Amino acid sequence: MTDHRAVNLLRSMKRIRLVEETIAERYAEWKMRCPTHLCTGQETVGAAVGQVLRPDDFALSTHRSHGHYLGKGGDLKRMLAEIYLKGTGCSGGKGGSMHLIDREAGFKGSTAIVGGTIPLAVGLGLSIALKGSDQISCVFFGDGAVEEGVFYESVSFAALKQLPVLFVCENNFYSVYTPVAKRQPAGRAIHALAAAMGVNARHGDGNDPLAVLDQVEAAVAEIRSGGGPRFLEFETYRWREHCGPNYDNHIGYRTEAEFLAWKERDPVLRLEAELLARGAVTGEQVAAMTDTINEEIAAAFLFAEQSPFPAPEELHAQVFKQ
Amino acid sequence: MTDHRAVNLLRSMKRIRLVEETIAERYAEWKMRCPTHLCTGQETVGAAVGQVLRPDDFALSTHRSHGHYLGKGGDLKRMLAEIYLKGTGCSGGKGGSMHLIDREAGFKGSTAIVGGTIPLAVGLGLSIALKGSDQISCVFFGDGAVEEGVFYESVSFAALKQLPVLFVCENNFYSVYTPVAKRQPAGRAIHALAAAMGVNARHGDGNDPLAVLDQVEAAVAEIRSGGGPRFLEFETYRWREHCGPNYDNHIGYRTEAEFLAWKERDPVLRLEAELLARGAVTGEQVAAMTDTINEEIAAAFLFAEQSPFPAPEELHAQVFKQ
Amino acid sequence: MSRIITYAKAINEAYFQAMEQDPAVICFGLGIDDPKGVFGTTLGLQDRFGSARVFDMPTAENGMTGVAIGASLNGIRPVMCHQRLDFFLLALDQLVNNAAKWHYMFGGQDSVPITIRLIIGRGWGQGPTHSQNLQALFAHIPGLKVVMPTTAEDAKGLLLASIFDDNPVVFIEHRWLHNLEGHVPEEACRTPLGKAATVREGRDLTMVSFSYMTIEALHALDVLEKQGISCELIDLRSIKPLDWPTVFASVRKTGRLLALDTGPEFCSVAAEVVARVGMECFDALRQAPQRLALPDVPTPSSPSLKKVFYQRSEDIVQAVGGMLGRELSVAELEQQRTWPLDVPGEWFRGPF
Amino acid sequence: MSRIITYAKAINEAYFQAMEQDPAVICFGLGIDDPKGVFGTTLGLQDRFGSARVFDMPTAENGMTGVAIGASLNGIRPVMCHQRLDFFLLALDQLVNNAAKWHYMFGGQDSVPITIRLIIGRGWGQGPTHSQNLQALFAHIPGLKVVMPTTAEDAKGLLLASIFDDNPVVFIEHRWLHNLEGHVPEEACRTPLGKAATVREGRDLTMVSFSYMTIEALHALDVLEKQGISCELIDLRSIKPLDWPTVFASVRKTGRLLALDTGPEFCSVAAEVVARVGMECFDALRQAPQRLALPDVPTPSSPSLKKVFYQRSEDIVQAVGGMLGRELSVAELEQQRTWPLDVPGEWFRGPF
Ligand SMILES: Cc1ncc(C[n+]2csc(CCOP(=O)(O)OP(=O)(O)O)c2C)c(N)n1
Ligand SMILES: Cc1ncc(C[n+]2csc(CCOP(=O)(O)OP(=O)(O)O)c2C)c(N)n1
Ligand SMILES: [Mg+2]
Ligand SMILES: [Mg+2]
Repeated sequence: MTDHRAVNLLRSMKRIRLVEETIAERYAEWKMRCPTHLCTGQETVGAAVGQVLRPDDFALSTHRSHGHYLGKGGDLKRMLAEIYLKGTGCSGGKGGSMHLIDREAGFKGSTAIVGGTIPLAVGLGLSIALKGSDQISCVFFGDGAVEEGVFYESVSFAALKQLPVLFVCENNFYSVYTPVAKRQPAGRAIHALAAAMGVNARHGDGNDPLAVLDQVEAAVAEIRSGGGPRFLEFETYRWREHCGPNYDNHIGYRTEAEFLAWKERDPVLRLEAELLARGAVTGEQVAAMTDTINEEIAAAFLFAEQSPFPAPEELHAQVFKQ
Repeated sequence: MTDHRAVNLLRSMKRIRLVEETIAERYAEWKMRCPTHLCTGQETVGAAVGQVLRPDDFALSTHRSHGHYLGKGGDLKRMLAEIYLKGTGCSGGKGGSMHLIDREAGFKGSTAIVGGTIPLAVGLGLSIALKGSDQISCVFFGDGAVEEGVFYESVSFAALKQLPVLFVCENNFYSVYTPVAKRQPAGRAIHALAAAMGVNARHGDGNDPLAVLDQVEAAVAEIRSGGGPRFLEFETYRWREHCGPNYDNHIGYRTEAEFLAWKERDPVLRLEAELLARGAVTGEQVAAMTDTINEEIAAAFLFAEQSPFPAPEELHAQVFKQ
Repeated sequence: MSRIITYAKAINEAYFQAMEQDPAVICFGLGIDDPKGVFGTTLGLQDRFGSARVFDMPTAENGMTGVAIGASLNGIRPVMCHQRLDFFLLALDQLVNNAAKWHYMFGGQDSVPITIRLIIGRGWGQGPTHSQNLQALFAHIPGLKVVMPTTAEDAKGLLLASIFDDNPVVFIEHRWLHNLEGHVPEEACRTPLGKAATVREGRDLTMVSFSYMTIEALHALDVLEKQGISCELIDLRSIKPLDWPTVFASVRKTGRLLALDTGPEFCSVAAEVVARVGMECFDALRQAPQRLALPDVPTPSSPSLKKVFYQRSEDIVQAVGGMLGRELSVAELEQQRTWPLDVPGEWFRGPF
Repeated sequence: MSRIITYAKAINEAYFQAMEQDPAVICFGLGIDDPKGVFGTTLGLQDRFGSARVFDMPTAENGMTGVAIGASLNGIRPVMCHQRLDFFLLALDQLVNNAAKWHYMFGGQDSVPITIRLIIGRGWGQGPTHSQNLQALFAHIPGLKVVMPTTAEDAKGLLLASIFDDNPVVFIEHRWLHNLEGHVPEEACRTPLGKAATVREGRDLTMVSFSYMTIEALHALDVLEKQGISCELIDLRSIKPLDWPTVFASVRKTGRLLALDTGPEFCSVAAEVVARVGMECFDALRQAPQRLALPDVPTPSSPSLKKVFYQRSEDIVQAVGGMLGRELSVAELEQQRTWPLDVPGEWFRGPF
């Protein structure tokens, strides 16, 4: 692993963290009036995958997609404008936080129906196979999504046709307030299930950024060289409430202790410390990195706030492509 | 295995065989005017499971359900009347061959949407758990049904809640004209997949009647003693066309040689030969058994043919339970 | 005895009473036992009735609907709930191919006494996949009953009636009704399915409405009244079976029909109402019947688009004005709105 | 140049021409490459275009619909087919939550040019789960186009137009039309979506029909003509977008409407037609509009029940007689039926 890549990873993770935390801070201004699922604590996977994939590789995601979108190179201004439901948003204000897209970045869309984009990624994989390009189609989803039948149908078809699809499961142990033990049979690992379905599957610690980067690089290289689909499961943890800007460890579905244990394992701090320790970056460089990101964020919020709402005529536009 | 049980199994299998073959023979009279999926060649599983289950155990099935219905103790007259679409049919003529029911026999229904009854069996299992009885809920399905997401959702939930459900997959290698290799990833065994989902799963030769009986007995005993769900996959083969009375090996989706190899392994003849060989039955007893069955079948066809069609007023009856 | 409680609380009470009355009643759904308790509607149930009868479930809508159906075939009365109607599109196979026709296709033997609660979202940028109003899909299917209560009292009475109905019932709540308060009897009253409520009597025009649109209609009615127009307001409560006698009698009296709907207009419930009235009451109609429903576009997220997307009381007043050939004032209605249009009131913040 | 071929063959030809014109067109569905080739409609495609572009699929309707959508987001034009509409209920999530709104919810960037062929079954005891007529479900969803060709020529032209339309199109065939013959151009003609065909001109009454009901209507029209009644017959072809100008113009001319539908009546396409005509052409209507659709019950299997379930040409004649206050004879129609009512003709035997 070159330091260059590691530093880029740190920058991407920091950027995701700072964006999410700024949204959290400013949400109570009640100007971002849409359901917003923050990924604070889970920055690693989106950043690492986004860094390994090429811009012309495809990615799809879920309700919790900010990190995936930004990691893949999605435009920050247009994302924030979308969360502000403005006409300059990446979806023209029609989608909101749960429906992001950036075609230039290869981010093909995130949607809010659990499991709903998984087969689409397989379809994009099929399109790649048909066109004979060396692109990859990637889809992010949570531990809840693997409960939908469509997950199983999608993985099976990717295996059947050996399509260039990267399945990325971020297992944060919860679906809304429901722990995985209430939803899935005891002792069943998600990656093992995927393997049994016929896809080469591995798992890893989603809060160990450099290890994640390695695993993603390996999987992407295998897919790109015609090895068929790959499945990666990473364990990680969401810090804030399922939907919205607050912390909610007090309401009873999980313990403060559990949260604190994961917070101890903050992936952004960890990577920063590792890179500082081995001299890949200096403290000043990190501070400068943070400043640059914060400036970008401030400018993007300003853009979002100052942008106009979509004009009323837009209501009837784009129902059908003409 | 007592001879008594083996002889009963032979009787049940013979009865299924003769019913199916009589339907095949008489279908061209064009009086059984509904889609009819015969199970000739596949008699073993329905007969064996039906024999092991108690009448108060539940069973559900698919489009190809005659053998499951009869094996479980379903009324032959009412089944044939249903295939003739008569008012005396087990579904009052509203269902046809693909929608059979016999509540007294615990046969809760067969339907024609692939995979559609699998979650219902799990729900019946849940009802058993709620009521605390020692019944079992069983569902029959084919190798095609495991491709539906609902199969996966159902098996997972049964595993999660450890419900008293017996999943029985008759793998006859085809879904209509499509061989399994075109539909499921290479090298993936259905029972292994079920095991990975979290259900104890085994498989066996579906044309070896006594072995099937043993395996079903073991699984049922385990479920009945609180062991949770079990999954059994049996390989077998359908002799006639997917739907309808004819042979269709000439049309090109499978070879005559493949069919003949399976016909060599006729499970009815095999069991008969085994029982004759070990003296469990005599040739005369088998002949008498056949005669009795044929008489029953003749009477049942007569009943079906002579029964009236449902009255027109029945159209609007039973949309809702009043 | 009745007292004032919210619609959400009324639903919660119906659950408690149903589960007390009949041990065969069970309930499950995503988040049913979590700290929020499906907007408060399922709070306390698991504590009281245990986790065998009240449980969370995997995100597997089709399979779990099949599980409910199967359980119901052995005398259980499952009540399932989904925080958004949109999620239940995953389960249409089990609902339509099994639940709706089980009783019929097996000649009237077993039946499927399940109740499916679906919640329609609106506002707060929920947009395309969290605020679809698809009651017409369910109403179109032979063998399903579809219920859409507007008041807290009806929410309780209709939920109890739905749970104890021997057939599959799709019970649709509008999220903007959950905080609405009303007089609700303490006892386990059942409101019969298939009976509309005449909420206001009137002479000039019949409005046929249901669910949240009835609230908008009530606001409109006050303003219309002040401008000398007397409307009869019928709240359908049950979409199916639909209480045609009440609708026809009213139209025969007023000679005018305005059908309201929360869903997209094409093949909507409002279409059915306008069509049937046109067919059955043609001679009584003094002018063309009309409807107000959603335009035929997906739900946008932005408030600027929602403003033109949803029909509000102002639009109702204006539609009535259009029918009667009068310029009517909506100033009063506009003044009443002290909060943003994307929420039902100040209390509503955040996605749910 | 046109010649006479069957509806099934016309569809087959449309596939060939579409796949030749554009390498981005692919097709898949259960049994697409099997010896029967989906009632002959897909025969020869795999031989000609290879198994990368033409392939069978697992029984996984929802997932495979998502696969089609995903492929379409990268410029592929998938044509999916299902031997029965009923099976596609498993896929409503992907169709409604994704395909129908993708273009809109992402502000008009990507679109979903997929075509879904669905076949409606009828007769031969197929009953409750193999002969549902649920076009209204699809028509109700904003963002979907719904096409239901009646003639062989339209089957070809509309399929080509659907495949090359940049939006999701639900293309519904009625099984009883597959063997129907008609003049079909040899070239790859495209029939525009959203245009109805005036099949017969007439003075006394407008019939709005589509799909197999148009065939029943044609039989009825001959008999009506002989009894001095002149009906205008409009075949919608596209259910959505629906060609309202053509419908309204005809009703304004004849003053009478009978809407025909192959589906259950509540919230049906016929309801929409009656409603919109009532709203827009009220003053032109000389009497109450009417509809003939299926009763609100699941499809029974027995021929004795199907006889009273389906509306046939006799029923159309009688409905017209009822509207005009005349006793009309249907003897001729009854005499024409030399084959059992549960099949479209002698050729139809067995389930499909
Ligand atoms: C089909 C469907 N069912 C239910 C929901 C409600 N829902 C929204 S997010 C979510 C949690 C999903 O959990 P997971 O996949 O683990 O993602 P996470 O929120 O943990 O990132 C649920 C159940 C939904 N959006 N779609
Ligand atoms: C949801 C659905 N998709 C497709 C079909 C069409 N179909 C009817 S039977 C069948 C074959 C199913 O194969 P399998 O489960 O192996 O059962 P078998 O016929 O071999 O007994 C198919 C695909 C259907 N009935 N339902
Ligand atoms: Mg999760
Ligand atoms: Mg099979």
